Amino acid sequence: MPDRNDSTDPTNDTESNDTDGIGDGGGDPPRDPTLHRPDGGTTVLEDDRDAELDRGPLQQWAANSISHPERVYRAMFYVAAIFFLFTTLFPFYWLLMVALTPEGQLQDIVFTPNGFNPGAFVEVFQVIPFHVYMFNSFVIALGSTIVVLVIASLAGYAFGRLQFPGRTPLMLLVLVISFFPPAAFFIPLNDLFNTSFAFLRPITGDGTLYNTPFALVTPLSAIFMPLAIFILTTFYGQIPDGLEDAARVEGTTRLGALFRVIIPLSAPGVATAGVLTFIAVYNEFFFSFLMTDGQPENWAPILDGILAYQGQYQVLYNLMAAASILGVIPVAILVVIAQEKIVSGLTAGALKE
Amino acid sequence: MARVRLENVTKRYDDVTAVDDVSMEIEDGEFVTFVGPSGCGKSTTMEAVAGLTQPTEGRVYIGDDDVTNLAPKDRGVAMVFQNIALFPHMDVYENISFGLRLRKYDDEEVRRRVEQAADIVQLEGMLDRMPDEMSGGQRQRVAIARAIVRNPDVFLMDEPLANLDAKLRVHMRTELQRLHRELGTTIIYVTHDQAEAMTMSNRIAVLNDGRLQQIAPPLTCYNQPANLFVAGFIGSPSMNFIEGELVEDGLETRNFTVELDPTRLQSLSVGDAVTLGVRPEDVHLTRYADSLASATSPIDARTDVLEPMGDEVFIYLLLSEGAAGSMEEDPATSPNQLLMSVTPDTEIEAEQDVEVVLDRSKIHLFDSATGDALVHGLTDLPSGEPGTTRSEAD
Amino acid sequence: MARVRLENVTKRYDDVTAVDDVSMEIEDGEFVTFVGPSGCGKSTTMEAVAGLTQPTEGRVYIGDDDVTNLAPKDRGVAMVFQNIALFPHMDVYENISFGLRLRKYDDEEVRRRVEQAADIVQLEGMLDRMPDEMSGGQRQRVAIARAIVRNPDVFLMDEPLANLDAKLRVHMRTELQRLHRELGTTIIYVTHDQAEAMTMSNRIAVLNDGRLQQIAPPLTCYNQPANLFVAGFIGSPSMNFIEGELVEDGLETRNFTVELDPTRLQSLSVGDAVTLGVRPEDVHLTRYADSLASATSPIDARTDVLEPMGDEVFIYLLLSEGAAGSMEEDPATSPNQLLMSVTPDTEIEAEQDVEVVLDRSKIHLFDSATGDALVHGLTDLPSGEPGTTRSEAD
Amino acid sequence: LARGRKPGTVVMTAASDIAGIMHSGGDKSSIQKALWEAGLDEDIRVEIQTVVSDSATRMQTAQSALEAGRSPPDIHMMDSGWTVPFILREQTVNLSDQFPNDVLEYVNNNYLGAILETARHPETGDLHALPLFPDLGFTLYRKDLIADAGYDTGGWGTDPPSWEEFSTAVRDARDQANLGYGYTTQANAYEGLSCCTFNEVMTSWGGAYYGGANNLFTAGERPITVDGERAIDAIRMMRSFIEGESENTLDGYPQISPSAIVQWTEQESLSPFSAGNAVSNRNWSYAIAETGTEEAFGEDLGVMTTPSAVSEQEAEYQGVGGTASALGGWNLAVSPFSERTEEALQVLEAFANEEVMLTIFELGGFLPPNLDLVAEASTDEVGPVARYGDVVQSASENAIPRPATDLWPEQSALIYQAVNSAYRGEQSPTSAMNDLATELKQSEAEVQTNDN
Amino acid sequence: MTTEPTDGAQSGAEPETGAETITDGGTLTGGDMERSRERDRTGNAVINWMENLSEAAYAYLLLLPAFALLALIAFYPLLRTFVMSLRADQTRGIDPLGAFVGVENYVDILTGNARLARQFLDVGLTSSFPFVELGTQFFQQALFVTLAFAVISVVLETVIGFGQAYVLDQDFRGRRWVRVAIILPWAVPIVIQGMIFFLLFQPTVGFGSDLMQSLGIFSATPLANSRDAFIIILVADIWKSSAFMALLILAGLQSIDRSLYDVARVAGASPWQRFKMITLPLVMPALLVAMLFRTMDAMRVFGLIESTAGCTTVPSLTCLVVEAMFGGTRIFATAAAVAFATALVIGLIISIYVLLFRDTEGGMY
Ligand SMILES: Nc1ncnc2c1ncn2[C@@H]1O[C@H](COP(=O)(O)OP(=O)(O)OP(=O)(O)O)[C@@H](O)[C@H]1O
Ligand SMILES: Nc1ncnc2c1ncn2[C@@H]1O[C@H](COP(=O)(O)OP(=O)(O)OP(=O)(O)O)[C@@H](O)[C@H]1O
Ligand SMILES: [Mg+2]
Ligand SMILES: [Mg+2]
Repeated sequence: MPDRNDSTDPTNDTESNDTDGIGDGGGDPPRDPTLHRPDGGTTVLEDDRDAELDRGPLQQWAANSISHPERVYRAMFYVAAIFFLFTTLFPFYWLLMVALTPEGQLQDIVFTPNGFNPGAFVEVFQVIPFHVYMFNSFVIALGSTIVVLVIASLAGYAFGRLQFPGRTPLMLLVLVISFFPPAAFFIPLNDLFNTSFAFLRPITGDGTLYNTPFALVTPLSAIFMPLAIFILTTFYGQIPDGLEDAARVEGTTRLGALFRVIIPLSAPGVATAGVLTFIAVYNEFFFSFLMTDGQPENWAPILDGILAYQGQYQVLYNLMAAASILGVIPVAILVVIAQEKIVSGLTAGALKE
Repeated sequence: MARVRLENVTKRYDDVTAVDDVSMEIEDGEFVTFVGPSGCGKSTTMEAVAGLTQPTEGRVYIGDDDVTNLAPKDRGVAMVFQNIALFPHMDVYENISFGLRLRKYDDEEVRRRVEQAADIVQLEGMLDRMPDEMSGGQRQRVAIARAIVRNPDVFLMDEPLANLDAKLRVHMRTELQRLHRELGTTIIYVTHDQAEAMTMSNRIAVLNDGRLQQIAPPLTCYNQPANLFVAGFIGSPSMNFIEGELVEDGLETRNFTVELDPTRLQSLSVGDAVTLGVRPEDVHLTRYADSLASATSPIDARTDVLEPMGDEVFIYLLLSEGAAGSMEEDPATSPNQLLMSVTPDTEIEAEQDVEVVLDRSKIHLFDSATGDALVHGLTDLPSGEPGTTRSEAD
Repeated sequence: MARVRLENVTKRYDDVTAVDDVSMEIEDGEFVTFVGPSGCGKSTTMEAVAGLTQPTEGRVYIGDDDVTNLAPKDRGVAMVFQNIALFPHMDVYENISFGLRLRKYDDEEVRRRVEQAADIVQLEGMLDRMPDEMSGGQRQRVAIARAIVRNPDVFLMDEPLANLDAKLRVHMRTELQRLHRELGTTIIYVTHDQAEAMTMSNRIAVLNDGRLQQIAPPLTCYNQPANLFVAGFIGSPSMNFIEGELVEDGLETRNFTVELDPTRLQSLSVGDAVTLGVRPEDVHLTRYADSLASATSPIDARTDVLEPMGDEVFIYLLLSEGAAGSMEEDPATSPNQLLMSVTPDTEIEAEQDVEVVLDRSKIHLFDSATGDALVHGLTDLPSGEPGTTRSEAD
Repeated sequence: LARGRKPGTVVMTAASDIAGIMHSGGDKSSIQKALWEAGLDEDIRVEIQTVVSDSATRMQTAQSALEAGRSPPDIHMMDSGWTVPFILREQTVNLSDQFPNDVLEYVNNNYLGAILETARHPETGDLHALPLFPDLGFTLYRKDLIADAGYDTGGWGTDPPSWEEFSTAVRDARDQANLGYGYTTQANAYEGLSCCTFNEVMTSWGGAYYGGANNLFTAGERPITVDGERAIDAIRMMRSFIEGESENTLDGYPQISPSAIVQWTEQESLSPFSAGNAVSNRNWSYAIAETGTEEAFGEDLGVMTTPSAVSEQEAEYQGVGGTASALGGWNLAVSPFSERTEEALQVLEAFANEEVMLTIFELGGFLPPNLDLVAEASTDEVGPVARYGDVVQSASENAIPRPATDLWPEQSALIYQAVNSAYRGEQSPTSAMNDLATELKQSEAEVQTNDN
Repeated sequence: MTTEPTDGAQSGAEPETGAETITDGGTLTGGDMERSRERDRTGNAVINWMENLSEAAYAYLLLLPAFALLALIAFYPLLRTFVMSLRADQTRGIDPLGAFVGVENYVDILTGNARLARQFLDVGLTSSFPFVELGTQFFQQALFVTLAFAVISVVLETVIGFGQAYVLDQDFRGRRWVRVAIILPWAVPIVIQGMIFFLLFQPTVGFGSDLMQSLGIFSATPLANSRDAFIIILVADIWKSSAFMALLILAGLQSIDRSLYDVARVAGASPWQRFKMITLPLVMPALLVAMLFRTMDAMRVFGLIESTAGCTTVPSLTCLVVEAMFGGTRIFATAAAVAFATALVIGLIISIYVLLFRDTEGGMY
């Protein structure tokens, strides 16, 4: 099914016309410059269409802000945006400075590195096979995300759209898992995953799940599932019944309606649940530490890799910083991809009611 | 076989009974229209047929099967929803072809059918629009196309033309009739448009307050309404109702008396309250009434407001008794008002004294207590002494 | 002051021009109805007035102010949306009172007003329902109540009655008219119901394809349509159009000729294509046509289909030339078909040869090339020699 | 995914530093080669399972494997600080039962006694792990700077000065050279404080946790002496170093340490020193290797054990007083769950070979458990440490093993919290130590009740 | 999953009539359809079985996979851990657990007598106002630290996250990059997050310590000072976790039907009123989920503390569990008891949510 959202997200064209001044925040001339944005924002940037008047941007802004208080909202918006950008990005910048500082010179870093050693980004791979750790984490995170989304979708559908006795207690039961510190699961799971099961012998050799991706995907899926179930329950519950009805009359099963209508329409929620699960698993340490021996060839995740730069008394901060910057890249890419889904207001025009 | 049968279907919500013990049988290939006031249970009944709502009581049959517990997809129905319910994440083509793609038709066939359906609803060239880029009427047409593109046993259409202009509506009407004729599909239809109901349906089912009032061919409903409700509901403008009481030689209202032989109304006797109903077009100015086979004696009235409609003119009459008629009250139920319709070329003005007669053959009598129809047309109930009508003038 | 003025308003979407250079001025307190085919730009124009859409070009004035760039909340408008758009998280009371609560009215006042509005739309006792527990018509009534509960300068109503039954619709019609009268608010109204448009409006604005065709009082639109589109659009069933050519002594169509003096049609001359328009009610059976002041000479025809509507009957005539008339084509444009309407007591059957005349005073002529109206009523265009009409029979 | 191992492969956990020298290509020497040369069956190959270097994490790794009864690893490399708890939990193989007598004898006679203590069963005295390398705490200082300030550091190496002299010298040197810091050490609230830095200072003051060296490994019925005068004086002195003259300090000791030491561990305290911004630093042998090179301070680096305040004779308890050097280091223990116990034992035996120890010393800089060997190594091969052979010897003689019983981790936390908060002045030394004593007694009592 | 049970009625019958148009596909008689539908129903037994289940049965069926997985990975271990918490600690010998002691471990925890470096709760009753006294200072009692952390961080993160989501919800140039930037902190592993703030406030390395000190907020050794370290951890957590809030709230914002805003705008709602009356209630379900899970996460904070100031300086509830579980001294029973006590505390907090938001539209509890 062609994905229409790509083409309707105005950000696609905004990149290309960076010509006019700050006064025209929302303007992308070829589209409808009004409020019916496909993924539309709520409020702030709406009244900015006479920006093409022939005046200096600043003058114009000043003049307009008197007659249109929306201008002030927009100014506030930009201040807020820049503030958020700065506060979220500064620690990254600082991390980069740490990475660029040569080992042993980690002192008094403010806005510039103490020395300049971009080689750290190469060294990261020389000291240990960091890419293997990254790959492991990626595979495990992907696997868990898929498992979580599928299973949680079913549960979220049941919780969000069906009425049945015991719904609330069962939801609370799911929630209860998140009450416990992960360590509470340690001893039993440690036993469980080191127990040898005859039926697993052909698959894993010694019959235990230890050191296999299954040993990571299974518990990690379970641990991060409550969040996904709750998110999906919320979003699925909000899809108007009318759309599901229409799908079912058209010939889908209940399950078919879930996958064809409800999930696509909950795209923001599904994508969010996916991103959150992926990131959580990707960076998870506690359980992966339990289920593997920390060897890259045994599916040890990225965090094992990052910690490998720690010595007995010394920490290679520059390499750790470089490694974590590299490690964040796949997630950043994922976010770039998923955000198209996260921001797609899809219910518009659905129903007349 | 796609006979649809409802057996004592009841649907209760927490505090409302949306559908109340409705039973009906719709023949294979029949076109039945549900009409009734807003909130009377039309959509709910349809949903029960489609399987979208589970009746609290009663059973639904399609063909010979009890489908009460069958999933919607297995009922072979297609539905146009009152709230349209397009899939907002699909463009028009995908919306229309949704049901076909589910059934894994090959792409060629899907495209052919979709294009044809789009043609019927006049949406050619809009197949790649998204729902939120369309006007209200266009969306509704997509919804219609989505239903007709399939070949179901039963069509359920809940006000499919509500947002279309008169011309398109006429067009769609003929298209739907043609479809009905050619496919022989059973169609259940909801409309608020009397003309639609009258012209398209084999039978009309009138619902009120969740209960079925009458199911009968359109003209039967129009000419022989089963009760006061149906009489008042079918026909626009509505039938005039005048409260009266049976007296020795006829029916006495506050303003006039109609001669008839009360003994012929088996269930009632002198003194019982009876409501007289007469449609606006059956009220005639005495001076134009020569052609009537059987008219009542003239009634004095005064014209109040004239409402020119283009092809006809509505005249609100105040029967002579009532001088203080207020516009606020519904003229159709106020006892001393009478609505009549005349052709535009009739010479008449507002605030003019006139004399009118009622066409006796078109007078309906209803039992005021139960609302049930007693008789349609007084020609069979000759008055004791024709011609000696008296017009009360107090 | 709440005059509404549109100045060259144009709204273009990617590939569609929804509104095309529309200018109009709506007086303070006027009731103007927008009509036009589905997708012609009615809602978009309304949205431009409300401030929900920014015109690509042109300016909007409310009162004396240029509001083109003003936020909707500062325009003093209330709107009933075509897609209803109730707040799903609020019950009926909260939905209706939304605008009032925004303005911090005191609770007493809010309750009083809400109850009054609920009364008007007949929703008493449903104030604590949630939108998803209501029928389509009930929701629409909530939307109406939400608008009327406020005291705006301008009401915008986009098909507010589409989902209501005839009776409620009549009720709402009177209520809205009363509101209009009492509050003196300017009302812009969209409807597909001709009766609504005709009875309620001070003026009707006919739109087609984004362009304004005519804005005039209802009867002017009906009797003196500005062009072929308006003539065909206003009135139901639609006006009959017959293509013809100006000849020496009149207008010659494939089936008959109408006498007139072509020189009186200033802009045209003999040989030009002209379209004759006549409404179904202005076609009369010759035998009933005595009363006509000025009729054309009789035309031979054969009845095809009879469509009884209760209070009138539509008759599809095949003009004698055309034996192979096909139902598929729209009878209104097919040159050898003619639709007429008669009273139900007319004695006529399907497939019967008849003779009809047209009421000359009700004949419209249009320039076939531009579609513009040339003349309304031929009484001013006397034929060369009255009475010598000839009926072509080939 | 099948994880069948080649027969003869023995898996041992180790951090990347050991892993890096275990095997080598070609002719270059490696531990594996040395092991084979020491008589290890050529079919037995040691494979390293690299673990994180962080000691606490490694303990968790070992713990989860042993609690689950998992093997491989067949040989666990255990910090001398937490070998005993595993021994007490019966999660190691008793080497006294399994080793040939000659090997046993060699180990008992030649290995550094203090580290052997961390590898023995506290009750039976049986050897349950083989020390791989010991580590010792040293005080590093800048000979040049102190000399510039007019102090003679000639004898400091094997005969450290008193704290008083040391601190004045450091202060003068710092002020003279206009450096940012004088003496840097580790005082963060972490294991290193209780096991090592404070332990050293306290010992040099003649104080003790459990009433002397005899009681280090016998949890349950020993005296608790942390609230003794000496221990409290030690804290007061440290507070003088941090705060100068202030509450709860000792007169005569100048301010020489930055207050930040209370949040510093090894690396943070070393950085200013190696950057030339501090006069002295307390650290481990790796720091000698790092700062003693020619590119760094070379001959200007002075190394000694801790200064002292109370001599051994004056000390109240047995085995304390005088200079001290905290003992770290790692042991090798065979997992009782191993399916290759035989092979693993053979590997361990081979490790108890002087050539192997020297190879490890030369390749990785890890001190041989038989410290006599340090003198035999040449500077060329092992780097600057060799230059301080005498200091290492002296340190080994004054080594204080941490009291690593099964209760130690628990008690250690109590200790470092108390000491750290006393250092920071949040609590007075007396009240901090009194509270600590109460808590420790409670903890000791726990063993008694539990064991019954 | 998406394989559709095709209604074989049409697909089966269609090929014959394929050449005809729908409108004249009159050969497709009802009888044909009926027969083919029968066939279809028998052909997809499983799906038909599922389709015809009652709503409740169907719901249970859908919940089955989730609960099967959770039972194995979560409920079963928790049960075992619970049993563990009822036995005595045993630091020696092969068996980690001693005799059955009932709730003794819990009593120890609540009375401040557990074998823990920092206590779960250590308050005593006194006779004078305010009748309780802290055994150790506020920031060294795990329960208080954790509660304070959870409350402050969740409140601030909600506000900031909402702000961020609101910004991200707008349409402006380069917004996709801003979105990525704002979400990015959530992608940073906790260890690195801890490292960043550890180094920032390490006086020799970062400037954070000096900066705050010059503002008079921090002491010279913020990472060793419980209060300062608490603030550092708070800031670090807000930096990272606001993105979590922002992400979920953004998704909630995006799911709101835009036409409702049109209605509100015409009705005269100011931006703030639109926010209060439309956005907030409609985004509430998503917001609640975000807050709920943030609260639970904050109540279980550990990794961040461990990698910045250390569990001694800022002891959280999970710190206690981890220290007991992995501290070297084998006190598994105590660890298990602390874990359950922690869960109990979180459960209490969550029930406050449940009570507070029970009636919220879209609330699901
Ligand atoms: N967002 C949009 N993007 C592209 N085209 C649009 C959009 N909205 C409306 N249009 C188009 O603009 C035209 C006018 O739409 P509008 O909604 O004004 O019609 P309308 O007169 O209200 O019709 P209806 O009676 O069917 O409601 C239509 O052709 C429609 O398809
Ligand atoms: N989910 C619900 N909960 C409670 N009452 C409901 C629910 N759905 C419908 N109703 C009520 O049931 C009655 C019948 O509703 P229904 O939708 O069938 O009416 P309708 O005949 O289709 O009306 P309309 O012409 O206005 O669409 C109405 O009074 C409505 O308020
Ligand atoms: Mg309905
Ligand atoms: Mg519209």
